[in-house]
Amino acid sequence: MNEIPEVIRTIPLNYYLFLSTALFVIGVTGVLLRRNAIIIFMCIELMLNAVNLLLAAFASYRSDPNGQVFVFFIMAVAAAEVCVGLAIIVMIYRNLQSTDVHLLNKLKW
Amino acid sequence: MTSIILLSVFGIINLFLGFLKSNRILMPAVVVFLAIVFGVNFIDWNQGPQTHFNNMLVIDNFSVAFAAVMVLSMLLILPFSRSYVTDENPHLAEFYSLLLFSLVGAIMMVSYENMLMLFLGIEILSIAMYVLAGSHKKQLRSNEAALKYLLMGSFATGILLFGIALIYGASGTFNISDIASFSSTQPAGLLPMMEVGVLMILIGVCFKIGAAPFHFWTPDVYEGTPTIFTAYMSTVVKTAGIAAFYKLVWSVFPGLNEFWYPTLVAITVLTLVIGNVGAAVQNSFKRMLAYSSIAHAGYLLIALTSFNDRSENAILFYALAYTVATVAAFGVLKLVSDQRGEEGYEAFNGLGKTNPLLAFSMTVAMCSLASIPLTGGFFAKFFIFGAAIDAGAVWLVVVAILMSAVSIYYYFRVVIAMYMRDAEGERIAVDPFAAFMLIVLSIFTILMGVAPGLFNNLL
Amino acid sequence: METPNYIPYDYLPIIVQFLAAAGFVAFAMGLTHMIGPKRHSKVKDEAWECGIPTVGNARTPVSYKYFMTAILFVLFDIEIIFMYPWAVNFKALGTEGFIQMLTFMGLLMTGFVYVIKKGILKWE
Amino acid sequence: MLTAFLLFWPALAGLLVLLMRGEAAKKVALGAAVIEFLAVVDAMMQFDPNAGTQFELNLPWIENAGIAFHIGMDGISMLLVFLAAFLVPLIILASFKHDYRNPGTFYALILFMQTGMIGSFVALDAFVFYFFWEVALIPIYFIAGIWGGERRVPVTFKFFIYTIFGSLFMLVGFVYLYFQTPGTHTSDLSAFYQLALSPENQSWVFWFIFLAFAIKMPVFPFHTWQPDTYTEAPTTGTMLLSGIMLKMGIYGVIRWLLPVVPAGVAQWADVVLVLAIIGIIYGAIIAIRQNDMKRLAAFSSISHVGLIAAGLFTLNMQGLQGAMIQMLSHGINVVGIFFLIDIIFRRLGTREIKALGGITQYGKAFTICFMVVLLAMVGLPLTNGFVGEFLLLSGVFQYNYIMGGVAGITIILGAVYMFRMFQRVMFGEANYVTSKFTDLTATEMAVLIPIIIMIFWIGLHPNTFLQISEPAVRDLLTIIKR
Amino acid sequence: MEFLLNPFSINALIILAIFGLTLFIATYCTYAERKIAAFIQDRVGPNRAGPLGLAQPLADAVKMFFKEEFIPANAHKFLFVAGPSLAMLTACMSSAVIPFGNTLIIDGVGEIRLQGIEVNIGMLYIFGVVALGVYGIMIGGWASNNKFSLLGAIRAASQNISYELAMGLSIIAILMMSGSLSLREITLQQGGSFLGISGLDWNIFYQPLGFIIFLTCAFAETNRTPFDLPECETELIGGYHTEYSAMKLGLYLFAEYVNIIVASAVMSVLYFGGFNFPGQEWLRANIASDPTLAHNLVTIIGTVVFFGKIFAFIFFFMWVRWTLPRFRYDQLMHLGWKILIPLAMINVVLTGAAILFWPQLKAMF
Repeated sequence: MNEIPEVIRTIPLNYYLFLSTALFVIGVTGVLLRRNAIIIFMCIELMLNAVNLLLAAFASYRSDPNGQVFVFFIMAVAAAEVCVGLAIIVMIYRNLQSTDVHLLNKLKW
Repeated sequence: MTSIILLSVFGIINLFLGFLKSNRILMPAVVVFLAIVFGVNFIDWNQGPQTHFNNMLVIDNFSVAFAAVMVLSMLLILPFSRSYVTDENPHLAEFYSLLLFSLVGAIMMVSYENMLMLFLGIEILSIAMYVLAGSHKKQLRSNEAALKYLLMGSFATGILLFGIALIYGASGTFNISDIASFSSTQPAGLLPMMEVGVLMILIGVCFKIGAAPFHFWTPDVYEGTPTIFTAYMSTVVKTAGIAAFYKLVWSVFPGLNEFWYPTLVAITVLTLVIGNVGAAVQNSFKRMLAYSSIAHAGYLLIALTSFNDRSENAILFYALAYTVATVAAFGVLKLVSDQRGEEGYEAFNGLGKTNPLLAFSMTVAMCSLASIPLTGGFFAKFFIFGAAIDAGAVWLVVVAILMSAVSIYYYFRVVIAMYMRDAEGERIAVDPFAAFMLIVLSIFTILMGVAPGLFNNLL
Repeated sequence: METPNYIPYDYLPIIVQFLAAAGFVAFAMGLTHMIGPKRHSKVKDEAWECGIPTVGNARTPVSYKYFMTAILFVLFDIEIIFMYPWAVNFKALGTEGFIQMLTFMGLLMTGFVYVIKKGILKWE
Repeated sequence: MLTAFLLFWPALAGLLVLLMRGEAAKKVALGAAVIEFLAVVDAMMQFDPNAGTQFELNLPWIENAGIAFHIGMDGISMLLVFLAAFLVPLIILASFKHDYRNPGTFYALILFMQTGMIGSFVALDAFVFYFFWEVALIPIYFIAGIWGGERRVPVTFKFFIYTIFGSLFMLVGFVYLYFQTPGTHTSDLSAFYQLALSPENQSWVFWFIFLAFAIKMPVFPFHTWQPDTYTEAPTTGTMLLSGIMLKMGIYGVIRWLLPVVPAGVAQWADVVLVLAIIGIIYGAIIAIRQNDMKRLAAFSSISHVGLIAAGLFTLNMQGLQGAMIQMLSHGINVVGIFFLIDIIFRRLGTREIKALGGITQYGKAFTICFMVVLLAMVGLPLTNGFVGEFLLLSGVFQYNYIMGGVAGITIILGAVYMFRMFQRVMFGEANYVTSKFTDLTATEMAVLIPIIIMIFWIGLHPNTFLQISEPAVRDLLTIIKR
Repeated sequence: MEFLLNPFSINALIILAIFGLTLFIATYCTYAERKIAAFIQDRVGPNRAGPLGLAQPLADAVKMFFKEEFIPANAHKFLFVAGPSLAMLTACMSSAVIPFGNTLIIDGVGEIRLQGIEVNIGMLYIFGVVALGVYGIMIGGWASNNKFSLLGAIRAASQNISYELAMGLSIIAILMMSGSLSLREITLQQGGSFLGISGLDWNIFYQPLGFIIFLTCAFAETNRTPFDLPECETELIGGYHTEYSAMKLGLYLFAEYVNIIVASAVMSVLYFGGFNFPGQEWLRANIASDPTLAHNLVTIIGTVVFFGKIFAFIFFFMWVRWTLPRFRYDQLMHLGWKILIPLAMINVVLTGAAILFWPQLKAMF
């Protein structure tokens, strides 16, 4: 299995690093700027996927399966988080008819 | 290890117990479960470090002790959930099970040997808490708390994960001892990635434990969450977070000490100031407790910054004392707010007359939190300061002390309300379980205050 | 049997296929757009509800059962994904792997039974 | 074991009193306090001034941290324990006339406080000392906060935070010293005495520890909590605060500051002396301007304490011995004066000097008692005040004659405000308010007579008490001068 | 000519060929569907356009193109267009990884695989792309802003994802046997002999239960009767494509047929040996003396056989449509969740046990 890294190294690791950092930053920006809870949530998922990409890249560069296993776990956890998150958003929508986080001011920030 | 498996199994069993016709059996069942786990947990005591699951978890005295503290916290909190135990409550079994599951996560957080387990532990704990934060489905406050907790929590997770990924990229491993040996050798070319990774992990964990400047979600979430789960959050979650943090900085990145130490100190000071000053300006007792939990995170962080053979013990003792006092405070708050319908300081007016027991245990709890002698909180802070002074961080302790003085202001506001203001409300009905538990908590607090040797230097 | 090595180059043809498919779709959509007649009228442009005037917003909340199904799908799908690597390496992992996966499936099934008993999938 | 009995007897009795209601609580509390007093007298009989620390008890407490439950008494402690044991029964008796709500809790708190105060006087381990130091604070906080006057809540709160704030700094100081002890660290007093810190370190440790004591005493400019608290607290609380608790601060300086960081003391003694003398003058001048008698007594207390503090930092025999005897005298006198003011207040419903006058005509015995206590406060020869002030002033003179001169003004100023008050309150025309005054009852006499006896005893034969503390003070001085 | 002979170009050509072929078959599926319906219902079916009505699909296509393109006023314009596009796109994307035949050996070029793209994760690719298909339906239904469309779309989504679980689980058993995710690998492994007949070592003999589950799920995934609730005319007036007209509607219908073809092909590959056919080794040995030629001939026959299998499945799909009644929605969910998923799990466990313990059992007797 040692050939895999050789082939993969045709694309420098930094490219992956920059790509995932960019994705991550987009996610962070989205979380900080957007108002809609669902979109914030999607931005968080984007962050997680940036991490996944990074981990997968590192893992294949080192031909070390640990990184990929980690990705699996991140995906599973993200799924659980999505489930809970969507449930919460639906719950709020039922009470509020909106998913705009700024309407949620019963508690002051 | 056994405790993790047992807790998971019990959690599942408990879920299925929920299908029985009556909810009455649930609380006793959970108490029995927890008692068993608490006992079994000590099998691993003094057995030396044992690794499990392909080196993913390591069970040593550190993890056993913290696991015991956390299981105990939940045991202590349980009796106050009696008002939930009705047959009309269709989700009671789920609440209890989520608590049990989250305990699994908490134990994983204190015994991880691999970054994967840290991440999983945090998430198992957090996801359960997201649900519990929103467990009052019809209440907008609770909904909002759940959403904020969720968004901030997963945001923090994202940051933490990015940090872990970078560290993995730099060191090629998730195993903490490998990372430690890697970071102490420090190959020059990879350092920036490592540093950014460490920084992001720090930020992520600070988010999770609610350390300033990443604390802003904490008061809202704590206030909106149903009181019983707030108690859980501010005890178990905080303990687990701090213990994990401790392990992180001292087992994973000791080699990068010089790099993160200033950051951590800055965070500590900021946390102390914001927590205490924030608590002082609150008008809601519950919100004050939320800020106070930030403040206590700050005190615990002091122990983190001052690494020596004392800090482990100091953290353990502090966690125990803080837990006991906080549970009592939240317990009384729950009883009061359930029946008087408010969570402000005014709700406690005249409690000293109508309910001497509640007022007394609240006073003991407040004294403990304010670290007045005769209570566990005093020795807790004493050990923490001791560790810090031993490490030479006197000025940090001075900041902490200034802030402690501030803390007395807000902790004693409720004492004043209870004893020095006239009664407004009726006598509050207290069920025997809760009363018994309050007495136990008070005795425990005072016991820790007069005989701290019993709980000191366990590790 | 030797395991063939796959290199990223192998995946390039997928782009060809994508271009072909996208081209076809674009061609079809474009063509029909260009050559079809267009006549608008108020009534015609309304949503069609069996000829009766439309009532209210169509995007009303639907039964939460659909939602539950979606959530369950996400969870179970992820769990099933966990089984794929195991299945592919099944023979290599042997009995031990089998037992581990049985535990995993046992837990999954416990959750499944719980969900069903909870009545999440009870339509009506 | 005797010390342990003295220490825990009030607490145990307090627990018992806590469960009682109404009159019974008062009586049991009084009985317990009297027993305590008798035990102290017994201890004094057995006490050998030249034998150093006696009645020692050294139990492991937090073993693995080198902290032991180490208590015992030398001459200095003995005197203060005596003071506490002597005053508490009187204070309890003095509050008999009041009809406090929840008397069980009230008297229990007094007894708990006595444990705290005695504890801090007998502690020979830094953390035991700190522990009891704080333990004494909580009951007085509740006494003042629950049974006090109108503005009790903010005022006691201020007092409480102020004091805790100071003591936390003391804790840091102690913890720092603790970590300087050799080996596995210990917080025992003797170990602290053997420390040899660099002057720089001593310098800041001095302020850390001194802050707590300065607030407690209180020394100018840390006094701002005091007049309000004295005024708002119930008289019982005021007596406890001024009679005994204040002495904890002074005792702390003698025991835990002067010998522990002598170099620090040497550096800062001038500053503290100046502050103390400012306090003397300031307290006296403000006292002259007061209309409320209780407030007047409070400021007079600042003035007196200033002198004691000045005496302490002279670090000579006269100064320290003067401080010892003056602590005793001031405690007795101030309790007497507050009690007398309370009698007026209870009878007439006011403490305002302007509203009073001509009380002499209605209470002969009261006038005599008031006169005696007043003269003792002013420091007239033959009374206890004279002995203390004389020794203190001569001590200060020895240290620096300018300072001594300035401090000496206290005698004049003290006479001014005291006699001004006496004159306006007791002499002149009786008005509508004061004409309702009735003379002392038997209970009140029972409080005042022991006080008067003590005033004259110390005034006439101070050696009874001076000899108890003398060897201990001398030992202390040798340690300081090491 | 030279540039056409490099592997990439050949690959591209094959892909385009497969793509065209798929579209062609899909077109004629509409014809076949009507003919078969007519046959089952004892009617004639389309017979006007061209001989036997063979030009009917063309006529339909032309009609589709010339119809008015209608977009409701309240619809979300972009998504309304995106819906059918996405449906068609995903349907067309999946065909390329299916191995339609073994290798052809041509002088000067070497081995050519009769397969668009050979990747090691072929199975995952198909699943991934097919799963995306539900977006097309969801988007279309939601964008229409019509209650029936929305309901149809949600039903479609709910149904697709439910059956995807059982489908995924039933595949696991196959994976355990093959140890590979490559469709080509799986096919080649079925080329052995079974009961002494070469090329008949098909998975269907080992996985009958898995096949039935997969088949059921395939019906549900393609929204075919008896699982056509998302678009049932009688309840939802066409479901998610109520508001669609012209070629947009055409793409939706077309996508469905493409999906049927892909599903048939996948079933053939996974359970019916793909391009293997009984007696292929005998044929290989006897058909020609030149081994290369023999191999090529066998490959071509195999490809033909493979298409035969696909057509058989397509026929089956249509047969079922005109035979069985539609499920009620709760029955549908009940079947998917409470019967198929547990059955698939049991299948996995049984397969695992069999693989592990069969040798021991055999040795014992």
